[in-house]
Amino acid sequence: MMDLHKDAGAATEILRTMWTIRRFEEAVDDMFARGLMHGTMHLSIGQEAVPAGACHALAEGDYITSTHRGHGHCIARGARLDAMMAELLAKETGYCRGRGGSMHIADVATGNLGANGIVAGGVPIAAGAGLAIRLRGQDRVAVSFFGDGAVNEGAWHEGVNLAAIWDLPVVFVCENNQYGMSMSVGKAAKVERLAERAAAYGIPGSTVDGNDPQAVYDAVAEAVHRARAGLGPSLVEALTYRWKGHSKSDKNLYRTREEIEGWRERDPITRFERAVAGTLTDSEIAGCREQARDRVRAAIRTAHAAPDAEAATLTDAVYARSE
Amino acid sequence: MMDLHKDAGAATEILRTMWTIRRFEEAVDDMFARGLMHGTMHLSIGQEAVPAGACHALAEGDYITSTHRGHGHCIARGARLDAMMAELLAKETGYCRGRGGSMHIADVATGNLGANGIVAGGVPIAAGAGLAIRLRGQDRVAVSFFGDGAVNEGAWHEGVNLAAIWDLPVVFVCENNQYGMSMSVGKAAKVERLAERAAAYGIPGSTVDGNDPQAVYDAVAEAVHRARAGLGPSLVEALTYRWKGHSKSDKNLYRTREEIEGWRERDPITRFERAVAGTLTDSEIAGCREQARDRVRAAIRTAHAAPDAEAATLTDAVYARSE
Amino acid sequence: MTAVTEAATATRTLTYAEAVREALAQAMTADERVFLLGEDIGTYGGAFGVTGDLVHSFGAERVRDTPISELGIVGAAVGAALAGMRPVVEIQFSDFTAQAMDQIANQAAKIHFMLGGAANVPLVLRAPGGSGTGAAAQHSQSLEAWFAHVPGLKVVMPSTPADAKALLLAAIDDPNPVVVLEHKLLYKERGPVPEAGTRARLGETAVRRTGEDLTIVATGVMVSRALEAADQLAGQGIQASVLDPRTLSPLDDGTIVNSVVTTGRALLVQEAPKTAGFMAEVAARIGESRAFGHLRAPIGRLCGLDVPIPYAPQLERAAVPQVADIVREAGELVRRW
Amino acid sequence: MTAVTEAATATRTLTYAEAVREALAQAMTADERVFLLGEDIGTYGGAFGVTGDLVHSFGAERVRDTPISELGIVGAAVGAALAGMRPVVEIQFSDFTAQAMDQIANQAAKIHFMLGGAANVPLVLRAPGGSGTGAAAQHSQSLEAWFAHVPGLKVVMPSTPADAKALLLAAIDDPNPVVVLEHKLLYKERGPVPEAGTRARLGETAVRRTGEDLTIVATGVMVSRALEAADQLAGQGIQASVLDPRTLSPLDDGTIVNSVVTTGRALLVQEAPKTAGFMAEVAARIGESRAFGHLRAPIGRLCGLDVPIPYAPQLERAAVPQVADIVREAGELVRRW
Ligand SMILES: Cc1ncc(C[n+]2csc(CCOP(=O)(O)OP(=O)(O)O)c2C)c(N)n1
Ligand SMILES: Cc1ncc(C[n+]2csc(CCOP(=O)(O)OP(=O)(O)O)c2C)c(N)n1
Ligand SMILES: [Mg+2]
Ligand SMILES: [Mg+2]
Repeated sequence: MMDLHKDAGAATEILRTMWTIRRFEEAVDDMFARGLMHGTMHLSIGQEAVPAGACHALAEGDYITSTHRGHGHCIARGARLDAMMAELLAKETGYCRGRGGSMHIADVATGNLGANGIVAGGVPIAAGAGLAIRLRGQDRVAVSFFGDGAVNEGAWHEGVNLAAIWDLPVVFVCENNQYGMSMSVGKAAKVERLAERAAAYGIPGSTVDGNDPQAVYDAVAEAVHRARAGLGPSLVEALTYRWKGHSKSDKNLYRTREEIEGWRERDPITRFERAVAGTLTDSEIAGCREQARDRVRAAIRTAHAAPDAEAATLTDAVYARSE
Repeated sequence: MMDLHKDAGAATEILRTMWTIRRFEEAVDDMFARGLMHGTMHLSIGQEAVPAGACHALAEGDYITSTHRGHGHCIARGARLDAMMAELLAKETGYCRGRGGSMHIADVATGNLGANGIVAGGVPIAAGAGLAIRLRGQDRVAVSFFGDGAVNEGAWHEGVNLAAIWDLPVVFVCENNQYGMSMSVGKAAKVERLAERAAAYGIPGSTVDGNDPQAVYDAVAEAVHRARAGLGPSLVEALTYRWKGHSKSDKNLYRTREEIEGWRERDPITRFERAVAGTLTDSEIAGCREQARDRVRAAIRTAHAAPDAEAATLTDAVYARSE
Repeated sequence: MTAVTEAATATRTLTYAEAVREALAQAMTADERVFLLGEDIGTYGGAFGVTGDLVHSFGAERVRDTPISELGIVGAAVGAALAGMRPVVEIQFSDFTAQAMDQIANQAAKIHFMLGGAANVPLVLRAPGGSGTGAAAQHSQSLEAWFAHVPGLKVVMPSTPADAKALLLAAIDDPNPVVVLEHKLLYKERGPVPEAGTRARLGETAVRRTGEDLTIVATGVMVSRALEAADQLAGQGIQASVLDPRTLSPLDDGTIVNSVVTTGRALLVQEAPKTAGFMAEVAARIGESRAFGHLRAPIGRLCGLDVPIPYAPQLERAAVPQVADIVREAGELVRRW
Repeated sequence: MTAVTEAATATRTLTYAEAVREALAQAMTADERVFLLGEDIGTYGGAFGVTGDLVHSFGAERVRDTPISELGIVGAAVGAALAGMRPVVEIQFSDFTAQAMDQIANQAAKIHFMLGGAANVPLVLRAPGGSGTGAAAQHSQSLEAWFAHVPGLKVVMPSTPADAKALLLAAIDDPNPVVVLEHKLLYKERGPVPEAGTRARLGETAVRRTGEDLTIVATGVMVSRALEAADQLAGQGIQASVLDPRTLSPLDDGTIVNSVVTTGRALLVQEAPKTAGFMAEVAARIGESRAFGHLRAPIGRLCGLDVPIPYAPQLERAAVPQVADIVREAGELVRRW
């Protein structure tokens, strides 16, 4: 396995990805608070190591399915920030032409089959993408991201089982951020580690530090390797934490300030910066941060300047037309 | 645990129950073949030890949820054979007034909350019955019967998880008869034993010989004991076999004659008769068999004589009326 | 007479969400079989704050947080109802009833019938529907037509705080499964709500306004839009009756038919997509009733477009009827015919 | 003209089930992206024998048996469709679409729109509906109205062997998710079916019979009952047109309206429960069309009763329209108005 901390290229990429996600989410938080964005936004601040580490293990052509908290996955797969921002700002140039918004953001070009407003909705879809890969004889994999809250849904159970019995090239990545909305993972399931559930499907399961991109990368890369080798799916549980409330309606009544503080001290970005100090110079590290800021700012500018989504064409894209 | 073979009363009851199920199902098979019954019938010939053993571990007031293959459960809980037969013959005196038929047969008086045409449909319902028991402070348990095919349904996963996290007094009894319709259990799930799935919910799981009423009884009695003691649910997997086709449309293309023969040699009734030979006399054993035959015959007579379900009152029972 | 008495006692105002909460509290106080089940309804207080602090008064056993598993939740409610309880389930967004549809339509709705009347399923399923919050296609649907098409279910759509309380109390009393579709945009609306636990009768269309030129039938958030439109229409010299069925199943079509017999014109307004929506049923009932001979104009339907609800605010508004649309359609109907 | 040509080429007869199987085989032969997914569709040949021996010709990878997990199956089909395949799912009984409703209505139907057109979900979901086999309430429903109410889905109900083939081939070609509701009672019905892979156009109402006294619109198994009724009515001197929409969404209402303009009377016949059923939509469309001024009688609906389907054969028959019911209702409609 590659040591991300020792490889300057990899370290830069991971760090830049994490900073981009962080800055993107902060900007969204700000714009939403100022009433510039509509709807609801689920932010992944504090969880950046999971998409950054996991997507580093993927190649072009690989698929992902994402969640309601999906900006990070989208960015880590290489989506265009301006098209993302435009989507959140309900612009015609957004990835979904303003029809989808945050919960349906997708960049098909980078294999992102879509965020999903339905908890666990992407899990059977990922199994199906894996099935298509197999039927088409491709060398791809499909990674399904989902939260700890998703593992109690029937869709999760059925999707994982299908991938398991058919040995499909799928990697199930659980972003265990400790809560499904207000319900702690310990109340929602009676197992120590969610990865234990893998055994019920006869597939490997592992639990890793989700605030360490290296740990996430190692586990996902191994799972991807297995998947490409035809050995079937795996479940990777990444332990992390959501710093912000679940969404705007969250009053944080179900957790303590101390708990949040404790996790903030384990900031995945700060930790990674410390760990790569021997590989990247201070100014290279600062460069990642600045590039992220600049890219996000540029994306906001571009998006703001774009035309609003047009009501006149509202009924156009309900049905696809035959080629 | 009670030794059913050594206790004349228990042995008689078990044997009589198994013979009653066998004779009932044979009669249904025959009447269906002769066009006297309508719809479709799922017979449990060969599986009699599971309901007989499991229900022996229950007390008055306990609940069960049953399946499309539910005649055996209904009988083992003590339902009236004439009301069952009347239901299958679409009579006004049937348990469901001819509205439900085989797949919805239920005897609420003996705690049977219903057969179910939906695979795994009864699993969350049993969890809910367990929740009611807990909220009402009762000393009851709810047993959910389901097949091996049911364990891959989302409903199963969600129902078992709810019972597990709330430590509800529920016992999940999987009648693993090796196939869900034509799909072998080994193709539908990638675990050696379905009971291994219990670990995913943090509850005990065990696999027993489902053709041995003693083994089923022991496992279910222990699970019932745990449940009544407030220690939560358990999963019991009983290995057995369906002698007949899944339903009338079954051409048995997915299994071999040898396999069926092999299981017929392990007939749960013959084995139990042999095992209780020291406790019951030959004529006592024959008595069980004859009583079963006579009761089934009487039930058929009574049912045949009853009035047909009445179309005039068809819309009556769509909605319950307030007391 | 009844209207006057109610108004007199109802000096106090509550929001729609508070009215729902008060109904839940009163039902739980009066009957210990009543309990609540749903995602984040405890400490969090519900995704829309409806259950609020009920967990403090009634405890976590009776205001029960669940894992994210809608099918399991409704199934557990069915089982609890069969075993003597009166569960009230909250599904966070009515869109997620899709997850639970088997337990709703194949189990809860049918068990009483399938068992020949031997068992009841007294279960209430509350769920917020509707668009207008920018939550996009999977969090904004109006699915009442699905439920109204299932024999064995009752379907309620309260449009005012008073009804939110009175209809919910009636739903909890009812021995059948009742789906109560609340509306997100109404939760913060304020109105007079009697403190007493007055029940509404399920199956009674409310006449919200009387006018002789046309009958507007509207449900959910469309009721207040229809009333606002009716005020504007009055300014144009057009007098509209506004009727709110409140219960879609059973539907009190008699009151609707009576009104159309008088006005000769009907405009049916719903938020849900037009095709196979509930207002098609209302149109069909009017058309096959004695109102047929009194129709001066084709029955008009003003509905959501046949599109998933989009995210962009301007598109979202364009997807469902607004006050101006109602004024326009009603005006045309009256002027043209 | 077209009708004549078709009849000429279609000397060969097949059962409805065989016609479906032939469509599947031809589609799989022509396009290797097409594959089948469902419970017991392989060796078993399908619960109703529809897939038959296809697994022998196309192998277990492309005629894929699944565990009992409808939501997962449809979800996997959605994912496979997004990743370039053309899955055809069989759900054993259409009642079990309730299990899969999230993937059908919230995912498959909406993804193209939610992604602003960036992806398609070319998926076909086949499922047998309808009563008449004694399978009772959870195995006998007619749920077309649910699907027709979901923008983004297309909904097809073939009523003849030829249509079963031609519409299924069109559904497989279509870049959108298409729900094809077959009927259990039709599977063994025989009729001429062209050997060539002729497609029907989705959204074209078939005129099965022409008469000037009234227009009967019927779907599924009700089409043949309506035709039988029309023959009997002819004996009474009443000439009925019989129209079969074939595709409910998109609905070719133009052909229906044209017919009603001519006849002035419409009887709409469906097996599903009346309330909020699809024929309410047809009634509403006729009522709001130019046919309004031509209506000589109220639009009649003859539907299933608002009950779950019962087990007892005599009750089951009483729950849904029979030929005699159609004859009676049509006769009354013509004689009274
Ligand atoms: C089927 C479904 N049920 C409920 C919801 C409402 N909801 C949205 S996110 C969420 C919590 C999800 O928790 P988790 O899977 O852990 O993801 P996280 O939000 O923590 O990233 C809930 C309950 C939903 N969107 N879909
Ligand atoms: C939700 C659902 N899917 C599919 C079916 C069709 N079906 C009825 S029984 C059955 C097999 C069930 O297998 P198992 O659970 O092992 O029970 P068994 O028949 O072996 O007793 C199937 C697929 C159904 N009734 N319900
Ligand atoms: Mg979480
Ligand atoms: Mg089985």
